[in-house]
Amino acid sequence: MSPATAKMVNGEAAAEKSRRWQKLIRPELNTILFLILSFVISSFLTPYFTDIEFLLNSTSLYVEFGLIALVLTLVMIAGEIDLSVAASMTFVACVTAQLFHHGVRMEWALVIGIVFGAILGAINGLLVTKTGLTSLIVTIGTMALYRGLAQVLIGDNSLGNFPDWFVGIDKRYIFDVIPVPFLLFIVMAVVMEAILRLTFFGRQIYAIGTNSEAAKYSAVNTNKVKMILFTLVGLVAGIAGILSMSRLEIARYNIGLGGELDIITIVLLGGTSINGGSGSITGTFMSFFILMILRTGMLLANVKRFDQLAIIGAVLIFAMIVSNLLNSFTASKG
Amino acid sequence: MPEKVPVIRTLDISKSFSGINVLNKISFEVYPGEVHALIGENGAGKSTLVKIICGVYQPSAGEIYVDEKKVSVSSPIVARDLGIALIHQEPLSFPDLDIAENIFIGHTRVKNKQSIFVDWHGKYQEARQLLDSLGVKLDVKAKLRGLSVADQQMVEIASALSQNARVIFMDEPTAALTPDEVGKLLDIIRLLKHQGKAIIYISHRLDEIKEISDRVTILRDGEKIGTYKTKDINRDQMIEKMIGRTIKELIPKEPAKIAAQPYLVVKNIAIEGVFKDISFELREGEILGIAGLVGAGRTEVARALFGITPIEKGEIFIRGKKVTIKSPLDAIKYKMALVPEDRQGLGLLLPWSISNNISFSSPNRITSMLGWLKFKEEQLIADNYIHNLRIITRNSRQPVQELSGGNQQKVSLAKWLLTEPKILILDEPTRGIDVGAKTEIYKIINRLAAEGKCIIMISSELPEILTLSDRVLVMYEGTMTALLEREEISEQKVMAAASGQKL
Amino acid sequence: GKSATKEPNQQPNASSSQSGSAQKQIKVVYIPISTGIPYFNPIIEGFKKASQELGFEFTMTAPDQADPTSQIPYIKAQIQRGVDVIAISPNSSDALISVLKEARDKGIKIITVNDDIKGNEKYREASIIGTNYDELARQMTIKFAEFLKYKGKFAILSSTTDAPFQNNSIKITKEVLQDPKYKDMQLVEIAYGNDEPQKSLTEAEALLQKYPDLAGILSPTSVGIVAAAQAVENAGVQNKVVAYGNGTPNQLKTFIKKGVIPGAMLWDTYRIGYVAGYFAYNLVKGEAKGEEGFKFKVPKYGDVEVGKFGTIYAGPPLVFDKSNVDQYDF
Amino acid sequence: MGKAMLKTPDPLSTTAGTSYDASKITRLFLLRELGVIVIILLIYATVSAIQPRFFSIESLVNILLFFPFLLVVALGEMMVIISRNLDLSVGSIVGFAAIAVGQIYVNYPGFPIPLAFIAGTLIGAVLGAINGVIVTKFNLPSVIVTLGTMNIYRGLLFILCKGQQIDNRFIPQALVALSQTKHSVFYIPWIVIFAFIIALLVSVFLRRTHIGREIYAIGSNPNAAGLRGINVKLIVFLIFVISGGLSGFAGIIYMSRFGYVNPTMTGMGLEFTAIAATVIGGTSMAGGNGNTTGTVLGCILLGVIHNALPTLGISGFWQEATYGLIIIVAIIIDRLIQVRLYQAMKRKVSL
Ligand SMILES: Nc1ncnc2c1ncn2[C@@H]1O[C@H](COP(=O)(O)OP(=O)(O)OP(=O)(O)O)[C@@H](O)[C@H]1O
Ligand SMILES: Nc1ncnc2c1ncn2[C@@H]1O[C@H](COP(=O)(O)OP(=O)(O)OP(=O)(O)O)[C@@H](O)[C@H]1O
Ligand SMILES: [Mg+2]
Ligand SMILES: [Mg+2]
Repeated sequence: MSPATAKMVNGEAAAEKSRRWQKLIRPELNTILFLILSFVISSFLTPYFTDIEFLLNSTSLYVEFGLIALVLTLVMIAGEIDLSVAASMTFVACVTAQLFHHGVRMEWALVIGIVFGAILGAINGLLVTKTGLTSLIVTIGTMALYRGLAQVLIGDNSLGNFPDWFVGIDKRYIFDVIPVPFLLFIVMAVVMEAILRLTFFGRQIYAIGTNSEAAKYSAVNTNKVKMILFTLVGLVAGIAGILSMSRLEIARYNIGLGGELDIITIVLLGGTSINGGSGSITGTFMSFFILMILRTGMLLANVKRFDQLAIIGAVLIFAMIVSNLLNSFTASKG
Repeated sequence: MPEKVPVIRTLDISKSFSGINVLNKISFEVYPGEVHALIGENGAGKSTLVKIICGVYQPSAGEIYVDEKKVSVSSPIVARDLGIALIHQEPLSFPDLDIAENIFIGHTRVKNKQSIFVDWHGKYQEARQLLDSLGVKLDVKAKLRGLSVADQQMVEIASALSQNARVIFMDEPTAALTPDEVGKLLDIIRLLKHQGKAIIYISHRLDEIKEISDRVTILRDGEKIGTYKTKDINRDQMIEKMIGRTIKELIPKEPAKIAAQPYLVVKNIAIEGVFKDISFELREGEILGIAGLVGAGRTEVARALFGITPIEKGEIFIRGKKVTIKSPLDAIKYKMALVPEDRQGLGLLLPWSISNNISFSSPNRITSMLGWLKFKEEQLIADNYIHNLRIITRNSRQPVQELSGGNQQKVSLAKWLLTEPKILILDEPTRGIDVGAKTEIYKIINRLAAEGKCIIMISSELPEILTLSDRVLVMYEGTMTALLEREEISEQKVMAAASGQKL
Repeated sequence: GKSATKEPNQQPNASSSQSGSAQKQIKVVYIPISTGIPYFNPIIEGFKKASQELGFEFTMTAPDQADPTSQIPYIKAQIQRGVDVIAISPNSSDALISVLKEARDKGIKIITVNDDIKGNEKYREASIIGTNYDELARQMTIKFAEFLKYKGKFAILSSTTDAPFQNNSIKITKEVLQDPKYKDMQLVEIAYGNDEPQKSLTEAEALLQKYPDLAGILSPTSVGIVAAAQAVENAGVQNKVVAYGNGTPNQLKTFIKKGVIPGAMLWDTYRIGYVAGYFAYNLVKGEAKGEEGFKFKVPKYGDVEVGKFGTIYAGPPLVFDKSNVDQYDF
Repeated sequence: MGKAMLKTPDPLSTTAGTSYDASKITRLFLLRELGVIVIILLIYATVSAIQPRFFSIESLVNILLFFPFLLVVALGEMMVIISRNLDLSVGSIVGFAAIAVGQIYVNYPGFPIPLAFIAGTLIGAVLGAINGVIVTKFNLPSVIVTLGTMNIYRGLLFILCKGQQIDNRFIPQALVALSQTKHSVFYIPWIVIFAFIIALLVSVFLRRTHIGREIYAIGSNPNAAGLRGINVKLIVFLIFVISGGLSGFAGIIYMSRFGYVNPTMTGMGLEFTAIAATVIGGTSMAGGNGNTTGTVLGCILLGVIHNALPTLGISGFWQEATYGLIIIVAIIIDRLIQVRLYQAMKRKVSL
């Protein structure tokens, strides 16, 4: 064995160590920092904040977007985007409610609604894969179309009077403390993370976002993967729509208006790249809580909406800068 | 040339990446009017050394002198201003800009300080002249996107030449080129040398080194072995100093047992405007070499066979059954594999680890019945290939973008070997591979043939075509000009057919 | 009365910091439909004035967007803060119901301000609105007809298709026009500008273009009336087309003075907040209730009476034109 | 680097795989725009057939008036996108500049109009510079940075005006007149002319200057750009300054067009409309390509659709759905036209 190889082995050990350090620090560092920061800020702002029960309860308000954000993370890792998610969510709620009001049993209406959501997603997928158009533009179009059709479908009414067993899901608890929607969010996060990390399908998603041409050369059916992802995001948007119906006890066409921006903010804040190829469910999961905690904290403190915006924005950038500095610090040490 | 002052001199340059030393106290100097070759195995540190001098990386230790003045080359901009140009090993291309812009971007502004406006007319003219002198037929107003690696390399060369630099570093400029083009480039280098410029020339093709260089510096494992006058050292000595042992460079073809029935039959396939009327047969155990000049359409044929741009006319038969291959997915079903020539753009997912890259086309090897990934298994497979193909790396989790060019090529090869293909298409399989590794790859090709696989090997290196092929298909501008049987193969015939003569 | 004493789960240190003073200060919060709408500023001012006079704690909080669910987190937060009264200008008459129920269960009094939750009145104590909106719509239509000299084509420029106030106003306009007196007036189109400046202006311009013989645009929304005035001015048709509707004096002053529009109507928004402040305070003190016929005293404005369905009109409609527009600053 | 090279969002280029001669490329370049032009004409003709009054000077002027504000912002956004970045803060910058200059008018009613434009542009440029500094100094992804500053600027502008709208009585009549037909050249209001002049300048900047070309290079392959001696950070910084400056200018156009500035509404959601106009005009989100003509056409297309809907008298309930449908159909037709023409051309050449 030459001295050079021996040196390699030693160096390797050192490198591994520093890598572990970096692993600890790298991908979701800014999210973690942000999370801590938001917690500190929030509890500093108001004494009402450190009430865990209330916090858990508050998640129900945002869970619908959170669920969608989880799946949208996969779509964005694959280098695509779906702006029609919030519109699909509402459209599904309207269709389900309308079916119910036309005498379809609620159970069936729900099933049809969720399938309908998947169809809406599949339409996006088809438009993107068959025509080769940019998903950004396609979904800007379907965003208006879906919400528009929802408006046509139920006009300016609200549809309500759903059966008792259906409404108020946000007020049902597991073990008396965990709201059902919250549990759903956790389960969904685990499932998505498993898909992304532990299956070959997850690999394919990353590959498409990293370099779709190389993925094609590696025999990935990029169109099929994208189709599945768009359909999945539609399906979950459908579920979110139904959750919103249960929580609000009504359906109307303009629920969740502009929600796509909130959803994308969650995903981006979680460290997913807008150009695809990188990102994680853990990141999205944490950034969901960050935004929720910050908002809830500031709401409780009666911070004015636009001061809230400025604070959220500033904390966001600050956390990113700090984590970047930490990164370069560890990198230079390594 | 001790009376002259070296234009570039390095003193004890060392470099480590995340704790691993890849260069250890390298000192060498280059004089004006000298062609200084830099050779070494894949991963020896040639590119790293060159990148340090050109400001891409910062050295961990050591000093750089230009005209005997100590400089700190903190960025490529500084290098450019010092009159240093670099032809990168992997072409730096801007697919959305046209060829002329690709040549000039980044340094014209410095040259034409007087104007913030681009002089389009002058630029196109200058670009055309440059490419003409290189003997490249490319439209300077065409977008670069989709150009073959060889053409991109030419553009890169033109760009370096256009900078009018005093020192030009050439990191494997000829890896993707055919002998013809190499000849032109060497002519230009002689001219530059005559003008008193210093050239640092990196190549794995030792004939070129012998032909063009004045001195040669040999690196091994990040250490400098020595600097020699080229005329004082012969080929075998070079190899021995590079890899620490002697090898037979071009191992002879081991005749494999060739089946009687053709396994793959290709009849008159064509894609409009790209290639037409390509026909050949391939038996189990046979190696079909495809030769031709850059841009002859060889890569296009490979892409078509593999279903990336499906054929528009003609037929393909596998085992006597007609097949349609519309996508790589279909191709894989027929147990085909394609190792593409553009390893960085198409062959590999650069940010991914070696093991993830290797396993990516063989999901069945690393997933359980339920679809879960088997990480242990994946690791073992990768380690196996790292060992067998002698991939120089920290470990299998290192991102491939950190590997040296040659080692990346090996990963790309490993990825497709793992699919256990029946028909293996290799597009420039030894591009940028060192002599040692080359023989390894030849051995692998021989072994695969012996195992009864069908192999299509596209190569711009004539010697490997001539020795390894059972049959050679020669292309010229999208048509087939010759299909030579084993006994007919000769350098003259291949060259003649490659330049358009129908045989 | 009883449930008001029940402290919604509060942190011990939080309540201890407040229990220093013997009797707890009354907390009133007001949630307008969203921030940045100048219309609501006087209401807030009115609330503040009342809070100073009566000595209760007043806060304002609001979302930045006016979609139907955007107020929900704000209400939730107020429940957690344990306020006594939530005064709200609802964005939706039904999307808020489930959270309002929650608030009432915690003993918080709900009053609606400026707008009501139609059909769900039982979820609030009372509703304080600017004026009798039906009456206002009626008067507005009559005045508009006068300006039109009882003949010609006209269009309505509304906000969104589902805005209750707008739709109610449009409904009443249509009812008024049933009278044979207005038989020569023809409603040609109802356009929706979604209360966005750009869309409203585009809609108004399209109206002028589509109907070259258009005689008037009636716009019951403040963004709409400004857009209508702009479109009329840009096209230079102020002598041909009458724009009229509901809008704030400050936004319309220039147009009225230039004669682009003859004037507009509204109600005293400051008064809404002031009256609501007094009502809220009395409600918590247990002295007021949202029952028809109940009367309470408000300084300056005298007796205010609770009407049908617990609706309280803060004052009479306000009509302004060239002669009096400078008297108002909101 | 490989990733950069092969991010081929455009299927046309993946079908290519080879390069073609320049005359073809330039023709294809024109044809890219042709698709959008055809659709604009198609919509215009259809709507005019149904509602003849759409075919009139007034209507054209209305369409023209729709987009100067959008166009100026979209041009900046286009440059940012070409460099493979994204600026989500443009809407807030528009609002900020308009509110800030509005404040000037509240306090100094006689503030000269040209100075208002300059002040707006400068304020925007400063905000853009802040984006640029954060992005380049700390090496952060521009999407997140501008997502942050989008919120910060919006919050600050609220503090600046204490949440108060700036009513039209503060905005000088002469400024408003710039967007009125009666004070115009040949029916074309001044703000439209301003917007076109800016488009021309941007076009010249991108096509003819070294920096302009370097922007494309950066978007095409950022790593390579750095290695080729392009000062990537400086140029990215510059682009954000320009984008901010243009947004600031657009803020004044907004004041002129609408006559008042509302802290919530001004520029709200504009970033997505601007990105949509840019992408419809053929700019790829992956960076490296895009041109002014395309963006102008993208804005015109949106203007035509927005004006067509009310003119057609489509009921409020159907408008949004129709809008979405038209967008989708339009981009599909556009794509089909391009692919067809491309194939036809390929045939002809190979003969
Ligand atoms: N960015 C990097 N991070 C970590 N390791 C690196 C990096 N770049 C190069 N290396 C390592 O440095 C060593 C030298 O690489 P270099 O590219 O200089 O080799 P080379 O002599 O040019 O080889 P080839 O002939 O294959 O091009 C290799 O082992 C490689 O893995
Ligand atoms: N229809 C065409 N029009 C113009 N040029 C073409 C056309 N088809 C192919 N080419 C040229 O051929 C090249 C693509 O051919 P291909 O890559 O298959 O060649 P190759 O023989 O594999 O050469 P290389 O050694 O460079 O890989 C392009 O660089 C292009 O210049
Ligand atoms: Mg190298
Ligand atoms: Mg090739």
